[in-house]
Amino acid sequence: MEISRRDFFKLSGAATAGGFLIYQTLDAQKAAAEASLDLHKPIGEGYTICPYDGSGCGFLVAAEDGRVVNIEGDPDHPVNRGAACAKGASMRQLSADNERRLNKPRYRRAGGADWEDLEWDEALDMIAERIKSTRDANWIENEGESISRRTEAIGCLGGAALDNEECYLLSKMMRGLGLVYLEHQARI
Amino acid sequence: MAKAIMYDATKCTACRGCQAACKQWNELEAEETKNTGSYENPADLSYRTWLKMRFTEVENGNGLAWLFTRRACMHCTDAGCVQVCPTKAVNKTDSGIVYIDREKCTGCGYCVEACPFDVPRLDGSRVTGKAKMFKCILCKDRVDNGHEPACVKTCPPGALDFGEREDMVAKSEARVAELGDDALLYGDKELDGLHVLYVVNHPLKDHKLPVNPEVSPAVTLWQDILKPVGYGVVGIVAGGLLLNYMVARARMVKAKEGK
Amino acid sequence: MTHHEVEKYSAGARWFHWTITAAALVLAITGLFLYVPAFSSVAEGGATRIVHRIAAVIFILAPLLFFLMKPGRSFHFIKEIFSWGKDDLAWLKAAPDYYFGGDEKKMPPQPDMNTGQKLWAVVAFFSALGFIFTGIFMWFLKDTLSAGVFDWMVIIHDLCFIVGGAMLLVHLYLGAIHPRMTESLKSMVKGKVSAEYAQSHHGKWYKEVAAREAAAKGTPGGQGKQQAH
Amino acid sequence: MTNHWTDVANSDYIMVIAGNPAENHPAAYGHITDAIERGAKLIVVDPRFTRSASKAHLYCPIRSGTDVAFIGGLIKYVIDDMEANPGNYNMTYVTEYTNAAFLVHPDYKGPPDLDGLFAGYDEANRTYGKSKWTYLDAGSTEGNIIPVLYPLAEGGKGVAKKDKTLKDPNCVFQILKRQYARYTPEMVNKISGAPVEKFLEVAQTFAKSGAVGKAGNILYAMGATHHTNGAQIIRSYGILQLLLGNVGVSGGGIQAMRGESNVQGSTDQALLSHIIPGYLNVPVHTDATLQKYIDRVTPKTGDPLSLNWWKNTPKYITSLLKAWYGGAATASNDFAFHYMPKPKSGKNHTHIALFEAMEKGDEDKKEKVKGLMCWGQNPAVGSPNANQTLRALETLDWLVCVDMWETETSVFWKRPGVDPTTIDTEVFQLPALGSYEKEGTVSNSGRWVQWRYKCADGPGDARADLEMLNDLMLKVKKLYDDDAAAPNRDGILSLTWDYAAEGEHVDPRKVLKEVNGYYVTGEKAGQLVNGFANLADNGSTSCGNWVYCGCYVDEASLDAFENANKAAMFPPDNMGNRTARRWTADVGNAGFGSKPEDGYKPIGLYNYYAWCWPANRRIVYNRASVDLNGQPWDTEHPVITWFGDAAGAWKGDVSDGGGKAMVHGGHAPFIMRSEGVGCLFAPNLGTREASLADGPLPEHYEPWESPLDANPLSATKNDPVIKIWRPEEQSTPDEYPIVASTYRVVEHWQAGQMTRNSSWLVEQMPEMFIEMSEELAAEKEIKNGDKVVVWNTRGEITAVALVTKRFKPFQMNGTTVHQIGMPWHWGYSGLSTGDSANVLTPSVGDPNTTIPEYKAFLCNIRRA
Repeated sequence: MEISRRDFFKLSGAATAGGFLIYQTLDAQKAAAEASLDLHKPIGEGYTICPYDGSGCGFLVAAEDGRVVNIEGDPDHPVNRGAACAKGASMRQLSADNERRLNKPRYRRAGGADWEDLEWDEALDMIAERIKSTRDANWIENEGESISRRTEAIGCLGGAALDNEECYLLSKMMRGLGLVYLEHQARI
Repeated sequence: MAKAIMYDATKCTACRGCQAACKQWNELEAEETKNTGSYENPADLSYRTWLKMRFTEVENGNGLAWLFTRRACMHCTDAGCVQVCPTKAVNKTDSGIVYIDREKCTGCGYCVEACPFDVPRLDGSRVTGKAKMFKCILCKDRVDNGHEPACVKTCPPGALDFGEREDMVAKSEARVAELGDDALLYGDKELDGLHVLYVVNHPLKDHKLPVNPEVSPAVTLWQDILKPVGYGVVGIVAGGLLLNYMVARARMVKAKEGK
Repeated sequence: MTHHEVEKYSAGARWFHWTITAAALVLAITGLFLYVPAFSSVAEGGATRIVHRIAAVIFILAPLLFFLMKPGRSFHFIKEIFSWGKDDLAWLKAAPDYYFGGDEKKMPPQPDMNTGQKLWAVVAFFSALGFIFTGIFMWFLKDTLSAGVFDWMVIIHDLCFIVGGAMLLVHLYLGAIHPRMTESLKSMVKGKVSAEYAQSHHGKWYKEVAAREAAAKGTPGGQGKQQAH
Repeated sequence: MTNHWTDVANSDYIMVIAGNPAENHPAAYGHITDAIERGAKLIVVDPRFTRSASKAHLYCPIRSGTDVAFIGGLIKYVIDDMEANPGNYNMTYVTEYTNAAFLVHPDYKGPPDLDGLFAGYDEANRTYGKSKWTYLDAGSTEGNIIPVLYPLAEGGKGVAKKDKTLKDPNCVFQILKRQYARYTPEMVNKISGAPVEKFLEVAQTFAKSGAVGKAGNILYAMGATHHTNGAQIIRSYGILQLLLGNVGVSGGGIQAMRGESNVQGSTDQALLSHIIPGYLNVPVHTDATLQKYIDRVTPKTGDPLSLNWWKNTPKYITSLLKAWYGGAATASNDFAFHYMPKPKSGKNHTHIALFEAMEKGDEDKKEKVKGLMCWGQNPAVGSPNANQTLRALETLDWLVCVDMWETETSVFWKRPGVDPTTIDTEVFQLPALGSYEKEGTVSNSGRWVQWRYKCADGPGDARADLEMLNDLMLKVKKLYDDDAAAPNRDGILSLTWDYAAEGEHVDPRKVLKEVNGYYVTGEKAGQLVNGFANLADNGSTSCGNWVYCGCYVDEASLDAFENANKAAMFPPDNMGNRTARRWTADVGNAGFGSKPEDGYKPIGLYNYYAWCWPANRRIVYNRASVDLNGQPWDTEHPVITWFGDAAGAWKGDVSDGGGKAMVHGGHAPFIMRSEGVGCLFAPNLGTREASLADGPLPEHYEPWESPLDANPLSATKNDPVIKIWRPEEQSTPDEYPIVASTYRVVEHWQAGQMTRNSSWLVEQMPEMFIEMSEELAAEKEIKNGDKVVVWNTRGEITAVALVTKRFKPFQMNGTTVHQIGMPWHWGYSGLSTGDSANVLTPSVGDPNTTIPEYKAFLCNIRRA
């Protein structure tokens, strides 16, 4: 036997050292820091006001090719200072990407079991005709001796979800047509 | 250098803007959930829920309290997940973020079990084992570009703040002092310092925060002892075999020559 | 030198061996990717984890199948590997000299499994049990296990890997590389070894085989099943 | 809101009552946090321990519908304390800025005298004759009592007699004291269930805001208004705040926290049956001429100290008519006043009335509503008595639903359990653009009118409502153009409508400019009017809505500060559009800096961020924030300060009404009242200032559906003049002993069509639920998470039980009353569906507003 006990220990020592060397090479913690990341999407520059409650919080919208990719609070807005609640932070899901959004005028005929698609022109023509016929057939020219000029057969609801310009035109149009049942969310 | 989030539970109203903002920024899909008799939902963290608020009703001599607790990665200094990750996919940045490089992640899930806060989650199939780990990465891309994490930015009552860790610690300490006796700062010392600091004024157990979180000794044993020993043992054996081969071969040649 | 060959391993045993070997190698290599970060790039994408699972299924099913098909031989094998005697001690004493120097004289004659092989078989048996037990837990019960228990499962799995892996290296080396174990690999491939090799490496067994062969020549059908001693 | 969101941070005491800003106005809630950081105390009063309550220093529960009792108790506490410790209160404010010193008609009698009624009750018609609810005219002599009631009787001066010592038994202060003497802490507990010690803690805390220089704020929302006495509840807040000197000051006031992004704006634009844009009364059939209308509605006064801003009504109505009828409105034809519809005087055309008329015909002529348009509103979920609403919709000839989503209303004909073939309503569903897919303005709770931009494209063929409206009206006009025999055809053809050709894009700026107003004659013809002070009643100006006048001006009309920062302040295509300003520096009016000598401390007015009606005034009634010398009560938070006689002598916010400080001959602070002061007692003055339908002072009455057998306060159980449409549907406590209330959660919004289609929100709040106390759950053997059925005379709903410590049974002097609560966001359409809480709510309304009673009704509950 030519390998002495000493040699054996030497060899074992060398092998152990080798093992740890391998460990150092293969398993040691990486010293280098993780590389800096780019923003995975833009934060947003378009400015909007939240469509939810009456706080009037400012938001920034980022869109690519007309498609919303990010919405978050505008840090410079005095009311929300960049903040957004659960609804505000989810505002992106109101965008055209939400497949539940309506994208076509639709009509349901009397007694019909389902929707039918319409073109805009057709739809608005039909509505205009109905407004006119219902209004004219239910016109109240006088209340007793007094001039009254109204119709009580058409109601108009809504506005709190619209812009001021839309509300104003709605007010003007409906009063102009003689409606008196003009109401919206503020009442309920 | 190190950054930290400060979460002040005494200001939080659980509006859950953070929960939604996290999903929005990180493109995480919604879960299908049920109302089980609580405002709290989703029921747990998941690969697509990296942050959730916990709701707890506590009633004691001081009356009723409705406690809200942020639940997301704590970005520990002594992070079990980082220690245990076999592929070093989970790693720690200089700013204290415990980051997951999903390219490198093999989905072994060791991190899931090594986390004292039960945070990392796997997607994918249990059967095939093909999965990736997901958790809060403190919006690393935002932080790298000088923005606050999405949750911090969105927080309406200012319950979340973000900045240099030492500033956040100082601010938290000041807040605790202001709040008085029951208040305490959680995360300053835990696990060598968390990078999410909690200011609470109810006992930790009411917030369901672990009182002395620690990385399991098994993780340390595995990482610091077993693995090096493994390399050693295999090294010794391999070395021995090599030696044996050389010696035995030499002898055989000699023997042949001898014949 | 005679060219007489004796059958060392039956076809079934060989199939079993190679199947298990293939599975074990695949398991070891795919496992290694998780163990050694430097190799982790291979594991990215998780494909190796699927391979690991497929191999694990084979690794579990192959012995089960073998056991069902050949329960007698299986029991015999298990009994054999756990039967240790004076000869084994002598073998262990003599082995270093033999494997380094090649001195056969001190080696006691061995049955069809020598002490070294038995040692390997015992280690393989227990590490396989360890692998399978902890592996199943890690695979299917990850969500139900408490984190602490899981951590220990990982540790046992890895411990098995270290011990079993080290022994596997030895086995591979002795089976395929060691200059003297010339016919070991062949025996597992073709099933037969030369009488010479058998005599030198498995003296005891060869005696029995030779006796059997002689008896068989005289009395056909007398392949009595013999228990090892 | 009298003030605005950022100003809440300046409060010292904040009482959130009947609101839940942490959940329903969360982003703005941050200013409450800021106030607390500054040391403010937050008080939350609510039947339920809400997320807002979780952050309060002091939480006090009250049974739903008992706000007047609770606030009445506070008023009593303050009056008593005020007499004992006048030094703790701003007595100058009380005597000079409120009508505390005004003498009331000696024949006035109130609930303490008439067992819960006010003078003049007509039981047969369930109305009040209000002739005694007024002041005693200064021209009265012994033996000749003259009320301040227009038209004034001979010898009347149009000014009330006053006693500034507040000792005269007929002065408002003494009447107030008598009115609320009955509202002792024990009575408050007996009615509301508020524990006596909690109530007293609230009283002691909030009363501290009465000190000079301290500001107390009341924040409320629909929890106050959604009651049969909703208007009186708000009045009670006003009385308390006036007594405490909190109205007009920074950090004070009364904040109606609006629940929709533009419900302020849609109200300003008068999408309500009783008003036309700018809060002008709707003309009625008795207004035969414009002058008659003006005479009926314009407040008058003989008080030289009063600016009586509404005296400008003729300018505003004339300018509105000019905006609507353009050249067809001339002095010779009453500015086309005859074209306007004039409903029958006194007839109700509000929401419930609409749906009742739809189903059964109206209360007058049995006329039925046959066509309905819904512009982003979903009445199938949002209306009270939802089953009645659905039945009513089935009777329509046609229905138009304009929305971003399919709504419960638009698909009512195929709702669960209904055979579509049996419903003959034609339905149009028009796809609308969302908020960031078009341009335009919205007005927040704080009256900030903010421009928003188009940031992305809408889906498919979706269009802006503005364009739909334009096209629709152009088509209607064409139809009338072709039909010479149509009624009031000229009215339709004369209506100015030149926004864009059919099918073309409508620029909302064009509409906003019309709202702002133009000069139509003279050398400035064609220019935009810079402020309503410039509007005229002779037809020389047009203005679609006088309160918005000044929001969009010509470049030449910009003020010096705007001019100096023009490029940065106005985007090129919005030059002069003040709603598009985003000047984030906190500067006061005319751009004063933050140095004290500039007259402005940064108190969060942000006068150059967006634009605020009226006249960019951020805090209304701000003249009440200064003493008679024009110096701020609170020097830390000066809203305005009088700097002597120099031009622009008022610095800080846009002062209410301009002019001089009172001691220098300036006017009284409350310019929108003809008395010039705040009304503790709301008199009937015979004009638009006609008091309320149910009394000049708030009195507690039980909700229409009350768990109690009697009103603990008087023999008058319910408000005697509330509007009840379906008396047969009253749920009574024998069968339905549990009080229920509806509300909202932060994760959903209103009728739910927006949020129930957003998966991230559905994830957070996936299902309809009902909250109840552990005690009630135990009594009914209900476990948390069980499905439960809640039912009453109007229907039943199923939902998940949420058993919580946050509801507690009310202990009211020995009586235990259970209350449950439920969100009303759900319906049968959308990503998340569930039963609508409004199936259970009754068709009753406040006598003033006919807002439905959503917050206090009776029901019963069982495990499903």
